Amino acid sequence: MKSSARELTYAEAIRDAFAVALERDPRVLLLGLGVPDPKGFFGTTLGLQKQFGADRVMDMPCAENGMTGVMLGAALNGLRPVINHQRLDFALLAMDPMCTQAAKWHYMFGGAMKMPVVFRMIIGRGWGQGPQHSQCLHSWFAHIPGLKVVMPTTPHDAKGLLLAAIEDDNPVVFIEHRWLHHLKGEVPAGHYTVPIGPARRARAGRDVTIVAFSYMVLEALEAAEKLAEDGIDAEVIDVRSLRPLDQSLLLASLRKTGRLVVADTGHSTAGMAAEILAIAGESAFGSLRAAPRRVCFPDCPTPTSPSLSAEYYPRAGHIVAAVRATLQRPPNDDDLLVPAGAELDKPNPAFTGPF
Amino acid sequence: MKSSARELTYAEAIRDAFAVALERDPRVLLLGLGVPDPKGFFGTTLGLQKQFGADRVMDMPCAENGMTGVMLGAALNGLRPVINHQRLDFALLAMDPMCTQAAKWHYMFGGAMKMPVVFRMIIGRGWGQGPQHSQCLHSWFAHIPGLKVVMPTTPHDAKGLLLAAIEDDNPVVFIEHRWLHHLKGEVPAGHYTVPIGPARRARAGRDVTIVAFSYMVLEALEAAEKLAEDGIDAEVIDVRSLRPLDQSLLLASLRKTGRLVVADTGHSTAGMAAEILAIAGESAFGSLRAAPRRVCFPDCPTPTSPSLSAEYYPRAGHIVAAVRATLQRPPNDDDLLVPAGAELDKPNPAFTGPF
Amino acid sequence: MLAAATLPPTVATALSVRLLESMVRIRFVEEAIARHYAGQQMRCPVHLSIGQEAAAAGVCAALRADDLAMSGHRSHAHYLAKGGDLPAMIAELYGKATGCCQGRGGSMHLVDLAAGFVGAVPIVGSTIPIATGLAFADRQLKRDRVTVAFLGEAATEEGVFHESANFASLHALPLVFVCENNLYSVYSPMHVRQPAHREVWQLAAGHGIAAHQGDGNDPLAVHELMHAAVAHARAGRGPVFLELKTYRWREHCGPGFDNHIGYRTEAEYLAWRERDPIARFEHRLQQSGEFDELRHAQFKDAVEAEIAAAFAAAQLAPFPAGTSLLHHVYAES
Amino acid sequence: MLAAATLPPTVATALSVRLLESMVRIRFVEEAIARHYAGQQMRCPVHLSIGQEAAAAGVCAALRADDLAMSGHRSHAHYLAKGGDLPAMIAELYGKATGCCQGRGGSMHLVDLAAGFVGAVPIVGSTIPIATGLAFADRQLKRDRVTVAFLGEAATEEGVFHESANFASLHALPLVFVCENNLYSVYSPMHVRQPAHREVWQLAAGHGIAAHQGDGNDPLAVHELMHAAVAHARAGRGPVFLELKTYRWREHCGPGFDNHIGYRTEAEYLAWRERDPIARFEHRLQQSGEFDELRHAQFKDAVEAEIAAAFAAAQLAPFPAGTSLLHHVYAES
Ligand SMILES: Cc1ncc(C[n+]2csc(CCOP(=O)(O)OP(=O)(O)O)c2C)c(N)n1
Ligand SMILES: Cc1ncc(C[n+]2csc(CCOP(=O)(O)OP(=O)(O)O)c2C)c(N)n1
Ligand SMILES: [Mg+2]
Ligand SMILES: [Mg+2]
Repeated sequence: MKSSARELTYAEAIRDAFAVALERDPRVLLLGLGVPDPKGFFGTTLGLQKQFGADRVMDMPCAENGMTGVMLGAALNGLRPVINHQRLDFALLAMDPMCTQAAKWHYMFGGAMKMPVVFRMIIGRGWGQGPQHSQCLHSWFAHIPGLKVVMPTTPHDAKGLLLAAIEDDNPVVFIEHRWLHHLKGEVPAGHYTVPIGPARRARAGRDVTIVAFSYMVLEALEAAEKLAEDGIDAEVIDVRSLRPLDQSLLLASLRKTGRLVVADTGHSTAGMAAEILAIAGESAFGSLRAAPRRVCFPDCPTPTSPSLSAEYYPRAGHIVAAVRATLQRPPNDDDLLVPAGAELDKPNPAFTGPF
Repeated sequence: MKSSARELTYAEAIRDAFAVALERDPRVLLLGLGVPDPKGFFGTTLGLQKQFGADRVMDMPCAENGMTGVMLGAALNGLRPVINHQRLDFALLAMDPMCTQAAKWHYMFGGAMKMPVVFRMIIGRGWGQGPQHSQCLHSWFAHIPGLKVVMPTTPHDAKGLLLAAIEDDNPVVFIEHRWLHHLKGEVPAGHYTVPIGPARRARAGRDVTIVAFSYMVLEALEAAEKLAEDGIDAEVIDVRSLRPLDQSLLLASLRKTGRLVVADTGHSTAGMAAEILAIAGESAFGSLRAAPRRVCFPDCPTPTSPSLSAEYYPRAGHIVAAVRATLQRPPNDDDLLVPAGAELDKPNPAFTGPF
Repeated sequence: MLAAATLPPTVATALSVRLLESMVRIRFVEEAIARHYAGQQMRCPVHLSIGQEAAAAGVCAALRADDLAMSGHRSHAHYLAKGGDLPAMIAELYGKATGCCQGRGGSMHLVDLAAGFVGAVPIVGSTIPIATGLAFADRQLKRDRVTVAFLGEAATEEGVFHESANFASLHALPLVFVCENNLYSVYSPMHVRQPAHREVWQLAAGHGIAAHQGDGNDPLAVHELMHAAVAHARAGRGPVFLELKTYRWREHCGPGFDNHIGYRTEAEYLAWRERDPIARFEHRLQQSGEFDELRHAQFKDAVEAEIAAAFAAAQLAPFPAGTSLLHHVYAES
Repeated sequence: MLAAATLPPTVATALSVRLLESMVRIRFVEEAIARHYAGQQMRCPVHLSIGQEAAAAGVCAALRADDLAMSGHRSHAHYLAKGGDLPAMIAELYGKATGCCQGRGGSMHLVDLAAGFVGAVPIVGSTIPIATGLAFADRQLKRDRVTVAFLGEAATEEGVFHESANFASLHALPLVFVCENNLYSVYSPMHVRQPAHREVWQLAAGHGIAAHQGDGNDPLAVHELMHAAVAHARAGRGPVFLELKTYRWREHCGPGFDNHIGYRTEAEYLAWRERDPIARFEHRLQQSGEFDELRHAQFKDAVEAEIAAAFAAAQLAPFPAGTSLLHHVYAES
């Protein structure tokens, strides 16, 4: 039977990828706090324990460091584990096994062993997630040779990259943004992969290149629409894979547009946006016609109050403003206007908390 | 009695700073594995326990995460602790208390508390330190608002910045490179501080700006000497403080030279060199006359074998080659020649291992 | 805090009334939060302690005002029992400038230094070493304070608990670990997280720490254990670990009930409701003649009024100005 | 490995000889490393196990060849006792392409999958959960192997040890924690790191793990404890923790002696040298008539020759080519 596409949410696409992986390969194992819980890890693991058994879809003690290490041992010894963290923040307890161990294991033992493990993390945002449930530290992982790092934006890519990650013989960091979970899109049924590495042109354009990651791709596309109203034709590149990073699509776009704005869902200093600007400087110096710009988090922890978090997170308007600057157009105060009644600490109007 | 300068090694300068801090302020506390040991933590703590007592210069259990947390509590409750790690790699077990707690504590509690704590780490290199005793992850810390991050190069700055770090009411990451410990320089006696923030012009020049960190400043200065032989006049900027980062000295230099090479002792992707290139692109776009260049670690873990580590670490010659490229000069194969008998896995000819 | 000046004659009765009133006040505050949460104006995750009040009340009643406490994600009860400022807490839940963190924290980050409540944060286990550090500094500085680290039983699964326990045991720190074992970590029962053949308190005993188990739904029993623990710790005889068995009535996070979703049985829930720390204790006081009905009714009225005022003030209070976003990233020396 | 086919008549004697020979071989290798280190051609930190050979020998003699082991920074003895390839280890210390990690690792990173030695790395405690994961996978995949996690007593101070112990206890994994308690972590004695009023094995007992203490300088005692532990673990009855008391003779890191620098007393060192696991055991075998002097002399000669050959080969072997620097960063699927 040929695979056919259906409309799924991003969360459903993740669940679908897990179901396919568990079905195809008995070595695949899902582990994480609450993975088999009745709410199904934001819906992304719903029913999987029932379907595949408590040996393969497992809860765990609250011990991120140790359990990550356990999964490395499992990966060395015949399984293909995915360890799941409801927040990226919790995975900070496991930097040693992820970055000092998993990332280096194949290399430092001269290729003797493979480490097929996926570290899945979710970035929180809004509704009071605040300083310790919203950290976006994807650039830390991208910094480390030996890891692969993906941050898919669309349901299609979420499923395809998750399957690719599980099938990869290397440790892969798979980062989801909580505000993508409700996003709908076409998702083929059955097995397919999206290769780790290539970026995606999310929108073609001539005047400026907007490079974005994860949730910020949605804001970038919205920005492109607004810019189009002003006759500015923006190209949007969805990076998808932070390591390895696809320079060719980026550089081809810069040769065309000569202008660059990077929209990152993370901090600025030594972040991924800095890396994109550095690549542009090194390898597209002759093409650049204006100073490139970064749209990142302000240089402070994430505050909880809705009034402050509204101020904190960059939006489409910030991208529009940055694009105007690269085009030497005058700033437009309207760009940053918040529509009356808009609730900036919710992913969508239907969201009601508490988590 | 007026302070007078003497020639000290970097390691002695650190020890001197500790002695001054412990003497001046009874709240200062040094803690770390081996801090009171007979070898004195590479000589940097020699005799301090004897002088100041086992209550103030303390050993600890091998428990980086918990002990860092303990130091945060001590900092909140009236002490000014310095926690010492013989290798930066060990501190990876303490990312949560350093980055999720200490960095955010003042902000997220609305300014209610201060967190005067220093996280001191040493970067290993050479003599088989290999993949797990040589990691250079300063850019991770520089990424985090709420932390300050310093990496002094000279004995003078090591003492002055360590005292500034201890006296700062914020968490400060103080990173030393093992290959600086033997470096000698003038160090004033008694109390003085070097402010956290300002960079230092290590060499004035007109043709190209070389920005470097920590140990790489020595390689950059050596590169500048070699370039001078070819009539190229390089300016060398010693960043010293990664967060906050002094943009003004950098930008002033770029306006003058129009050319940039950054020499980092760390990985490239989303590292500190990327940040410097990004800043140059954003804020000195009009001044840049050539594509800026990064001189960083190759994209792999640090291998142990001397033959591979010789290949791994960038040297003055790599900086020279990068500078030639920014000046559109032809490459010179001699730049990367290793002098016969040179032992690239040793900080100096006198070094004999085992650590 | 609770008009202790007007207490009935005997010390025992005074204590009982204090415990009852402390529990009732916590319950009322938590129920008010649950009620108001539907208004969607407390825009942060909330972890209620309804059903677990006896632990907070019993523990804090055994502390001096200048003793210190820290907690985690489920900290309202601890904050209140320790004497934390109620209006500042409610305002914090509303994200207001008048909140105890000026809106920067929300429910999962509470602080009231004046009350000795040094802070709560939601990374499980992360305040345990920090509390250990408070005790360490008090010892270094020769203060005779005791620190309490409140934790859930899941926090004993984190390595950092053990690192802290080892250090506290090594240095005989004036610290009491208070572990409320409510059988669940979010929706995960004990048997997927900890071996059935050992009890939680045994982990601490393994570190050479005096460790006890008690009925976390009996405020007097908690107080008695804690009283002895504080004496032990303050005397320089080292840390104590208390495992208090209790049960959370409502959902892990949020205002509602969640027995229907299937991670625990209605029967289990009902059995624990039978052991309501407040109703049971009130009944006991009635039996022993220690219960003054009129006083209690007046107390409830006063608390309801206090709570209503706190919510009204929080709702009216201004949000932090957007221009303050970058304040307090660094302390000025 | 050690010509087991030519063993003397009784099983007990066969075992004793195997233990003795295993210890002697480790000692000779370590002494050769110490001798050659002065040549400055093994350009990596080395942590020798001289004085601690009985633990490695006794433990590994109780394992099947296909059982697994992992270790930390001080792993030469474990690697050799488990049957790891000697020339590949020596070449690794020399940073050569023929090393067990192709020169990528050095002394602190050893591996020999054919021998079931899955790896050693120098971050204290970090292989404990990985070894736990090996045991977990074996259980999931219904293999009847047992895994050994070798650790120093300082590793029990790391939280990750406890996280691993909890998980192993919870899932009754086929895992044996072998803790060599040599009283020091680098230069730091026990009393600055762990409370004097509890023993190391009690930490594991707190997790509900069968835990025992033994004389780590007596290879037969170690073997007996380990034999029972392996049976227990292989039968699915859960993990076992063994604390083996022993002593490192030489400096923490490097080839020399360091009693003069002041972190431990010469008297303590001499007392432990009295308890030399090899001399003591050899003496015992002589007393019991199990010692075949000629065979032992031949064995020593053979081992010396084997070691000399390994060093000669390592010294002659090529360094990894600079062009291989970027090989093996990622595995090809
Ligand atoms: C390090 C970390 N891991 C996971 C979580 C997610 N989490 C939030 S609350 C919680 C349950 C903790 O259970 P317990 O300690 O027993 O406290 P209780 O909620 O039962 O009061 C978990 C796992 C977290 N906040 N921090
Ligand atoms: C996480 C970590 N912290 C600190 C160190 C430094 N270190 C190397 S060996 C060692 C001593 C470990 O002692 P123990 O576990 O008792 O083993 P032993 O050396 O006595 O065999 C330490 C602290 C390290 N390698 N890793
Ligand atoms: Mg619980
Ligand atoms: Mg030891």
